[in-house]
Amino acid sequence: ADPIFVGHLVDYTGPTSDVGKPYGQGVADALAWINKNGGIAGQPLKFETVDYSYNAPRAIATYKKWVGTDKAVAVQGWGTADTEALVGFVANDKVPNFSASYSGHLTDAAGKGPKGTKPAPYNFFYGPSYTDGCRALVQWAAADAKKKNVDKPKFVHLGDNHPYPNAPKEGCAAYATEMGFQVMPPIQYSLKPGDFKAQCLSLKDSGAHYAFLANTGGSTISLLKSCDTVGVSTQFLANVWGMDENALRGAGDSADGVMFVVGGADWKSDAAGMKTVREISKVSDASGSEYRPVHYMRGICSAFYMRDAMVAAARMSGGVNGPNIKAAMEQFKNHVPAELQGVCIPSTWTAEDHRGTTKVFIYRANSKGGQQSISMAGEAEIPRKPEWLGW
Amino acid sequence: MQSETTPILQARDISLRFGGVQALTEVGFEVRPGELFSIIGPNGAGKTSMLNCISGRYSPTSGSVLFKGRDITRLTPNQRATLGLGRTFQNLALFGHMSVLDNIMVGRHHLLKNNFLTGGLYWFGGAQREELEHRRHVEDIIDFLEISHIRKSVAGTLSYGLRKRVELARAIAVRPDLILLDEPMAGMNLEEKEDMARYIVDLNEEWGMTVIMIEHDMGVVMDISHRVIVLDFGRKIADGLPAEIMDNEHVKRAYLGVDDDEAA
Amino acid sequence: MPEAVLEHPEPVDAGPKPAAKPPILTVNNIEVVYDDVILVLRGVSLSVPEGEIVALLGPNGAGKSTTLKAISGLLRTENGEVTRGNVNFMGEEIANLAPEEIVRRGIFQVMEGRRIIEDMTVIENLRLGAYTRRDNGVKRDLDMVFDFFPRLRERTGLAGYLSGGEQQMLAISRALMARPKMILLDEPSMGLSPLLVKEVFDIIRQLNRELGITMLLVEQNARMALKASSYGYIMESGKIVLDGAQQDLINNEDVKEFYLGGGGSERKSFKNLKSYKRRKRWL
Amino acid sequence: MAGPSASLIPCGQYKTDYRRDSTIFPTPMSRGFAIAAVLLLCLAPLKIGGTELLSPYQLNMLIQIGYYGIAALGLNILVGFTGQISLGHAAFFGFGAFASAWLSNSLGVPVFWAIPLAGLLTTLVGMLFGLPAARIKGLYLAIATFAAQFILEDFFSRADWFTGGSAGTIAQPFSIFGYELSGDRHFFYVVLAYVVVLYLFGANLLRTRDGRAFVAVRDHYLSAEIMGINLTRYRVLSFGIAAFYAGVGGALFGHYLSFVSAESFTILLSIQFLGMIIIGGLGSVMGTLMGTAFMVLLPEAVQAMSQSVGNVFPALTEGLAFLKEGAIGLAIVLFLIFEPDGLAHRWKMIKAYWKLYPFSY
Amino acid sequence: MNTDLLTQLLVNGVIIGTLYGVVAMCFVLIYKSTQIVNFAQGEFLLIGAWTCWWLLTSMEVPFWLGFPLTLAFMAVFGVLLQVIVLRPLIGEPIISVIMVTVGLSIFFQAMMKWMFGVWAKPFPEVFGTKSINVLGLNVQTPYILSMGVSLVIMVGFAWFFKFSRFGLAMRATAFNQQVAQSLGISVKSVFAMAWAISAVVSALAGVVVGMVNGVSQALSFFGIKVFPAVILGGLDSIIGAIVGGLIIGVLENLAEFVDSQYLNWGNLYSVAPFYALIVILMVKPYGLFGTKQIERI
Ligand SMILES: Nc1ncnc2c1ncn2[C@@H]1O[C@H](COP(=O)(O)OP(=O)(O)OP(=O)(O)O)[C@@H](O)[C@H]1O
Ligand SMILES: Nc1ncnc2c1ncn2[C@@H]1O[C@H](COP(=O)(O)OP(=O)(O)OP(=O)(O)O)[C@@H](O)[C@H]1O
Ligand SMILES: CC(C)C[C@H](N)C(=O)O
Ligand SMILES: [Mg+2]
Ligand SMILES: [Mg+2]
Repeated sequence: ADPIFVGHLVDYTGPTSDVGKPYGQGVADALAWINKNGGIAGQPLKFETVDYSYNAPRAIATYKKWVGTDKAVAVQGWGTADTEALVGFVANDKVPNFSASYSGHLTDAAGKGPKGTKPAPYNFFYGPSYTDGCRALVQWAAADAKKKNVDKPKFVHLGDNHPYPNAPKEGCAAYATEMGFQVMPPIQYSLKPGDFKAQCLSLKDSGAHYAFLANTGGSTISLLKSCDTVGVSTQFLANVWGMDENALRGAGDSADGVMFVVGGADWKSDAAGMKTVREISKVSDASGSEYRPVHYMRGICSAFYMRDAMVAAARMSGGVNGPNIKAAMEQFKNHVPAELQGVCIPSTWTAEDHRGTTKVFIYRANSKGGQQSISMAGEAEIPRKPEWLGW
Repeated sequence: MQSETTPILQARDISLRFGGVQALTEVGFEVRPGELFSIIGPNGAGKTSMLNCISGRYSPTSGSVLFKGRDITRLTPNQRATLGLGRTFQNLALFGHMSVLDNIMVGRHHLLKNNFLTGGLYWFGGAQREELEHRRHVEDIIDFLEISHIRKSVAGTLSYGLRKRVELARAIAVRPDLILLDEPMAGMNLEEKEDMARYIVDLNEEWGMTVIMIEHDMGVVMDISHRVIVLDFGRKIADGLPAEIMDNEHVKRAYLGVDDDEAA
Repeated sequence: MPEAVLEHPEPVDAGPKPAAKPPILTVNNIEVVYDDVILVLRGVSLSVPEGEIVALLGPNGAGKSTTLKAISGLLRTENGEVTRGNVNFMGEEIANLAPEEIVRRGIFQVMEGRRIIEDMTVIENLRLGAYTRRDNGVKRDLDMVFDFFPRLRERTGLAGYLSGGEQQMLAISRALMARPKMILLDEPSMGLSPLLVKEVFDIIRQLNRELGITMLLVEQNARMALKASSYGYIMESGKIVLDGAQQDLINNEDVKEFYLGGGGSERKSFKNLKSYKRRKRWL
Repeated sequence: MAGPSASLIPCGQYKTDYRRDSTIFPTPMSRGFAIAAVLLLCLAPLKIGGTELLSPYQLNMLIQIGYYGIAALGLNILVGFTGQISLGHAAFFGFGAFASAWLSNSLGVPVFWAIPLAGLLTTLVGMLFGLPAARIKGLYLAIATFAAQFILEDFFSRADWFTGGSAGTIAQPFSIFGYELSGDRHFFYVVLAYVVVLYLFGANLLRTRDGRAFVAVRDHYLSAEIMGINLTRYRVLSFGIAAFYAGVGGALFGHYLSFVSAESFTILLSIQFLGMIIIGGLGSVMGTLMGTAFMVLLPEAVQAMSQSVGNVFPALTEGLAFLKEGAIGLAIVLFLIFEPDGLAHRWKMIKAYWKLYPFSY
Repeated sequence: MNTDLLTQLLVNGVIIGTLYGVVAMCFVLIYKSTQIVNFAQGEFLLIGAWTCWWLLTSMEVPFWLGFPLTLAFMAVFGVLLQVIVLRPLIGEPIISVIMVTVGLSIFFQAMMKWMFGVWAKPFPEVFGTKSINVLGLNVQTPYILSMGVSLVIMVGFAWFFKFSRFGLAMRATAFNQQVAQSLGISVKSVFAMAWAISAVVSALAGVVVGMVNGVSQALSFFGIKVFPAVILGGLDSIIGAIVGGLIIGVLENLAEFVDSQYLNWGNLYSVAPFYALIVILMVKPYGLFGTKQIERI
């Protein structure tokens, strides 16, 4: 049978390559594994992995080529900037884009959200949206503040001026205000690692109790180190791409106590589906000894939801094509790919609401004198408020 | 050459300082139209500085320069060129990567009307016609200076003597009424000096240009100039006919050396 | 170059001449090519006896400076190359040595156009002249140089602001600071006032006499150059076309006509050259 | 004593009038060659008997060479001809892209007009940033343009009304008389037309008064001024012209990609532009196009090569992306070590060699 | 006005500024002697820091040995780089050479990423006390040390260029290579020396920053910061490089102050130096200390 073409965008060398590498590897390994295990109802997947260095225009150019030349039926995407830029294109071309951008804007499938986001009918992602992740951390912070008897705690958003860090900025700030926080003016720090002592001094001066780090791990390391140097005592909260095992290692003790969002199982988990994950991991690591950071698992989930939708689409008239994949996705209710029980959070998509899951795991980074670990600190279920759709 | 017309150039009490160096001190002189006027003087006397004040490279600390009766002390060098002032340089200042032809065409700059728009549209805005027309003038100059064989050579690869000649050609192309020549014969052998002298005389007599020349070769200066001034330590120490200058004791001491004129 | 009329069909034999004293430098039939294609020297040979001044004359573009640069090794920075022949200095082949090696061996070139370092002071320029020296006579030599050129002592600013003549003096002084065995002088009188030309030539002779420095002198001022030197070469279009001892050259009719001015009799005036064109060449 | 350039005109080719002597193309042959090349390119997007002459991929490369080549020619006029190094060319390229998108999105200007208008707007910005050239020279100026790059990049990411902020903006497809030319096959002709017109314009400009003034300013600005050239005017003008070319190139880029965002216009692209003209040959019009082709095709070639390397040494796949990046850097270094005067120079040497063959010495 | 924050930011500016100054000096050194604008200056820091990191962690060499080894390696590296890559370019147009350093910068960045990964790695603890308090700001010991070292290097450089024979030779080479050669200066060794010194001192700075912030790709951004610094100071002035570095460091932090207290733009910090750069150049076209180019005809 003809192979089904899937475009796979990754950032292995650009500013988000720190987290792009494990996630992209997860997707690639999963797709390879799927092919080895029967493909899509007998049809193999053909996928091309393109490293676009987090340069949105390059992603667009690549996308155009996939659609024009390779007749791609779906795309496994990466960044917020490119995914949001592609929203109109994928809707026109009817090519579902399974992005690694969990920007809330992408969840408003029909454009009915109250914030006037443009409709994103062909955008899907697996995992809690950035805003929901941030909301979960705000919930945790509220409880923490109560415990510490802080009245009217101060909350601040830190991130680059870039679609990805900007995505949860307003929604989460609104929620924080609602939760009784005093929201300080956001502080900007580059997605590229650097020296951020000046920003840390501003942060320190602002007296913020809780700071949400919206960048990725690499720059977060720099920030944590810089803030440690100037003696900032703020409690840091990190977005889903902002902290992981690698970042923890890089930041050392300055990362101790950082709370962060996780959207699936971690490598140490003993969930049933981890057996499959470990097999998938062997695709690129025959020895099976490599440790996979949290993003790897989400990459696998993303690929598997797409596979399940394709399998369902194969049974529809027209076979595996964009509209059928979309339709199949929108029929999933609390769905978990069969092989990945306990790894992926059960997810639901509807024609209007592409918030797959609103459940958020909150982890804590621990680092004391060379002993490092991450541990689950709780989970939150963010309500699916209609007024939060697309926000 | 003793006509009573107004001087084409008047330098009035020009003084020039650079930090601690007083390069010129109240130097004044007049050049009449049609004259071949020489400035001589020891090295460092301020001759080049004087030319720089006239052509606008330096602005004098005090004093003024009048060209055709008009005060040009405040004008920029490029404005002076359009008034009809051309010059050559002591240390070669050609456009090294351009062809000889283009170098000379640059001299026509202020006479040409085409600009980047009409130039870019070449065939449509009259630029072509204009370029070709001026090319004809330039070819006349090339013929006159006998450099037609190197027309297309890149200026920077020419030998010293030829470069000097191209520089002269470029200055002529400006179509100046007054041309300033800074040591046009330095670094040339006798034969080339003779050629150069011939060009300068022709320029003066046949093309009707007024010439101010700085030159160290006394033979040339004495033979071809109408009038000579001598600068020493930034001051004018003599002004007169060549023969008078040669006999001036002060000049002999400061400039020529006490012996004969063998050095020439 | 002006078109040439062949009048001397036989090129003058330009092989190295046995000289009175043993040659310190011999150049053997060298060929120089610029940019891999432009052939400039077409088999030049000459020799310079120790302790003497030898003049190298010729019209513009003949290849005089190129010859000097071929000896001092500075050709390569201009993308030129000695493609044939050899250069021998004090019994050693130096054609392929780096310029700094050649300076170390005692040949110092004073380049055409002065080439002093404009953004340094006079003293710094002079100290650089002594760069290859390791002895501690530099201070003393500074004084010596200032005795030769007293006016340099007073110029304490940047060399770039010196007048042309002052720069030329500085360039020669800088060569002296290296205490070379041989100096290659490229047009030292260019742009100098008559008084200074005399001065410079006096100094050249004095340096030769008192310090015993051998000189190869390229000049346009043939009269002065021949007066100062014991032997001369005349070069045209990349070839040596005539050579001989000082007196022979001074008395040679062609040399008189083309280089010294006036075929034996009177000096003609520059004024009356109008239609007078000579186009005679050795070739 | 014929200089090297004189020898490039083949023997037996005597100019009979000045007009013939001052054409862009030194021989009728080279002119015919150029015309043939353009005609051939016109065929490129066609399908003959159902098979494409060029794959979409190859066509895409050509289009890239086109719009980058236009911008690069502008830079060459600024750097190669006027001698002012600019490290901010990408910002002007970007400005053109944003301006054209903005004109068509917000003001409803048809794309056909938006492109040249964007070029003009960019000219203004270019002259504004070129103003320091009146006072600053050489590397100081180069680094002032470096500052312009960062200042404009910052502007792009915060001027929401104009650029869509850090998220970028959509650009309309090209259309003429209501007929949309959006696919690569159509757009190719748009780019080709711009390349031909702007390259001819550039070549003409450079052989006339203002072009000579540029080179004069570069080679010896002091004497240029004394020859009657207004230095400030030409320094700023050349920034303006460079910006115009960049603006048009950028506008074409934007409408081709249909999306514009600040990330495309970083200092890296500025440097790549410089690479194009240096590799092509400073001060060479045709060299610019060759250099652009080199810089566009290099990453593709490296990509293809690294893929095969990856197949042979699977252990290397891990670092393949970095190897690729490194190879691009290395290729630039090696190229310049072995061919420091650029492709145009090499091309000349090859031509000279064949003309003089077998007397190539 | 929040004077407390202001003081702290200013102290931070001075500290980071001296580092900029040191790197700028290395840049000026190469520029002064070879007329090459080195776009790979930032990568020198990167390579130096990674080498030291590798020696200390993977090879488990003690610091007192690993550090000098790093410097020695960098000296060799600088010389090799010059000999292999830049020497063939002697006499080529300066802009081609600049482009080569850009190529080198791309190449080294990629290689470093390949060899050491994209993640920042913490530097092993070297000093017992981590930081001391200056005007309410915790300052890391290596930074304090770096200020001391910087000062020594600065004085040394100034002396070197003004008085030493080799320093003069470097300046002569910068003026004109042919002239320098005619004076018996080995242009090759001058170049090699300049690159070696520059590489060593940059590596030193790289190690210092690495100790504080961890070693990562981020170090190469010093290579960008160096431009405003050297231009402010004047491309060919060692003193200027230091002053320029300090000004940029302080300016960035001042900008952060104004931004966080009043404007809330978010990134004035990173663009302010560039605005300042243009303004200063308009007033002083050769920077604060740069030598004016001699314009005589
Ligand atoms: N731009 C300048 N800055 C400082 N000093 C200068 C400048 N231009 C000239 N001078 C000084 O002014 C004096 C006169 O110099 P000028 O070049 O006019 O001499 P000159 O008469 O042309 O000498 P020469 O015959 O050697 O060319 C010299 O002492 C020179 O050092
Ligand atoms: N770097 C170079 N590249 C190409 N050609 C050169 C170069 N230098 C000199 N030439 C050519 O070599 C020939 C000889 O030049 P050279 O400078 O040796 O002459 P010269 O005898 O010193 O003349 P002058 O008296 O004018 O100084 C000239 O035709 C010149 O054009
Ligand atoms: C920041 C990155 C980790 C990529 C992420 N998916 C985004 O939204 O851009
Ligand atoms: Mg003078
Ligand atoms: Mg010469």
